[in-house]
Amino acid sequence: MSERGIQWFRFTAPANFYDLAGRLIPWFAALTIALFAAGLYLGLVVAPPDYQQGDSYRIIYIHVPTAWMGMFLYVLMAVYAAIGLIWRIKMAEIMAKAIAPTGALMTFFALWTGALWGRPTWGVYWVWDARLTSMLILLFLYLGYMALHAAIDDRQRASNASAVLAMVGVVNVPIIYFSVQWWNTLHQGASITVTDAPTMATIMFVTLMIMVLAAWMYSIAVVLARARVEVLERERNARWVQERLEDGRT
Amino acid sequence: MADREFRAVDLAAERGDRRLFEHLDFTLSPGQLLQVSGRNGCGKTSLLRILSGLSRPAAGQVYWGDEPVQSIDGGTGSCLGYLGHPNALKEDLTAEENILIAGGLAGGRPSHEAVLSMLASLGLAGYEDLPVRFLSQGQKRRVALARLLLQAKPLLILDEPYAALDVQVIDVLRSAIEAHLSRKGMIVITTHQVVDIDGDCHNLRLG
Amino acid sequence: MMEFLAMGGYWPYVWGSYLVMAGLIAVEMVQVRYRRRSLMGWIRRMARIRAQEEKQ
Amino acid sequence: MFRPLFALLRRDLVLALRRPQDALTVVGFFVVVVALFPLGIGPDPEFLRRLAPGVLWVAALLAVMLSLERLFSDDYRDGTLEQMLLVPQPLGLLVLTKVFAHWLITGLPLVLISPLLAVQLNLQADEIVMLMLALLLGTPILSLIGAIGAALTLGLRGGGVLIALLILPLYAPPLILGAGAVDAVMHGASAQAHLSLLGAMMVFALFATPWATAAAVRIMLD
Repeated sequence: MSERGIQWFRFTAPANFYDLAGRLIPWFAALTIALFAAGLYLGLVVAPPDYQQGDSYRIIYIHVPTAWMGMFLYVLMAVYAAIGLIWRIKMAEIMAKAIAPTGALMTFFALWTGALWGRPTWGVYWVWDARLTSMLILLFLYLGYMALHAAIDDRQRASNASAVLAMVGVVNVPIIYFSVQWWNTLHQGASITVTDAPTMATIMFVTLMIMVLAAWMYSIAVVLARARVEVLERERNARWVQERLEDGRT
Repeated sequence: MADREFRAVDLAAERGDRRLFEHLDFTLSPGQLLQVSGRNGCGKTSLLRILSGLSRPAAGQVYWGDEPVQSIDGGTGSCLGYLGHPNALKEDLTAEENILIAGGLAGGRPSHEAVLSMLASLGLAGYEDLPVRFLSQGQKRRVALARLLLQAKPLLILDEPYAALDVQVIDVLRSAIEAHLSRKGMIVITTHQVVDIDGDCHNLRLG
Repeated sequence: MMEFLAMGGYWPYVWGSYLVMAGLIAVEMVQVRYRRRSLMGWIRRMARIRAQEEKQ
Repeated sequence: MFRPLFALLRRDLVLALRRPQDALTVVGFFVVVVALFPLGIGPDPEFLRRLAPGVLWVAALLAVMLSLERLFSDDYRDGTLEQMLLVPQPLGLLVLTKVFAHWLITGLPLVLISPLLAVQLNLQADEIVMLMLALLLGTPILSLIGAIGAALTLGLRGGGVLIALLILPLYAPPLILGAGAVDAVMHGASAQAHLSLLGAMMVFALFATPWATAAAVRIMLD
């Protein structure tokens, strides 16, 4: 089993990744906590209420970052999946698999907060607005990816097959988004236009950016942690795992 | 028939976490037969699928002459015929239809007479226009073999071709194999039974 | 304080968003940690069994 | 070059003709689903007419999706799919041929039976023509995209349900455009834009999806 290590590049070698990620995760975790603390304080306490929406607008501080994260992570997942499929780099496969649950969670947050923001703003929890609808479909794409990965027993085949699905999905996301948007403008009967916040004060903008960074840091930390577990599971019989167990360097 | 060697260099295969075999090398020249043996689950079928280009090896390379098999013009199917565990027959079509369609797909449709005489030589005279679902397991296997032999590929890769065949038919198949070898064809075969074949035979033991 | 919690009357929506997010993030972290812990446990056990077999 | 493809097309059509119940089941499903809708939402003709484009499209989409499981699974089980990988032709073209055969067997009958159901739902003549046109352009897209899902779920337990989860989200654009085309005619607008976009989407799917499907087939047979 241990000969397998020879095929890997230095950079992608699982042992190196395992150690490096182990060192990086605490830093990202610390940054996450610091940024979330700052963002929440600014967003919930310091920033003034919106003159139209009152305090309900404070939801956008998590709605917008998680929505961006959900979309971006899908693209990132597809890129890693493609790298893993084409160049057969196992670390890329692991990263793609590790990203999916966090991406799905972020997309779910975007939908949940969107619904809770919609109620006071438009009077209904759910509107079939272009953005919410595409986010919903994005969530389904994430769920399909994870379900396919889980349904195939052979690990290599699971990675390859779900990589094809991720790539098909990433080509489709813009098509879906534009067709949903087009559909939405056609059915503008009971007119609802969605805009984040018409004019954004500086403090609001700064807070939003801090929260976006916080979402980034959190995603990186948790994806690395999950990838680390995945590496450990795949390499459980390799010598480097045993060595680290004996040294207590886990 | 064949003018090139068929080579495997440093092949390895794995299933899940398990290495089935590694560092496997062999060269097969025209007119030679390679019999792969080993207990169940040692990777015989995996090896044959890798050789025929259906699976990718975990390491190593298979060559047809000097060309890696995956870069052969028209795919591996243009130089080799493969018979796996399933017979690849459509139950609703007759034996002849099955053979003709497979030939048409492969680009060389055999004539009606050629099909009849091939089926007859495998002891299936008169069965050609029955839907395959009426045939017994052994008869289906023979139809599959007839299809393969009619495509006249230089290299034949046979996974348990004797499965479900009776003793008399084994003799018929053996002479077909010997004829293929004498025409400078090549064969890779796995079997449970030992069948002695006249010709340049080699053995490969896995596991 | 009460005023802060009331969020101008929008408390169900604002806190509903923030608390659900906090809760699910906690679930995600616990889940990753749990998977790691159980995996470690049985890699250790495998190593112990193997060491014993080698001794014999 | 096209001989082998023609042989494959003929084989699939002959097989379908020898077992016509498979294709008829799909049409039957379509008819029954559409017939159940009025029972759920009431018999008001005007209301039914307004819902008709969406109902017919969703029902057609579900019918195509149900039929997809069979697209490769029979060939997978009896080993002919494996042999197809060895055919000296690009696998993408073989896949495209199989999808075309599948569309002739399941998609086309849906298009042909749709006017009957449209009349039941009180659509007018020009709307029915548009419905058929949109289905004619749209059902191939459904088959082409669905083939990817069918290939990715080859040999998996519960493959049928998984196909639905993988493929239905990708069906959103053709659904929007197809139902939208009929809607536009209903409101006296031009459906030109819908049809052009649907056509563009079909051309794109025609060129792009067979390769993804071929890659998926190779992976699942590896």
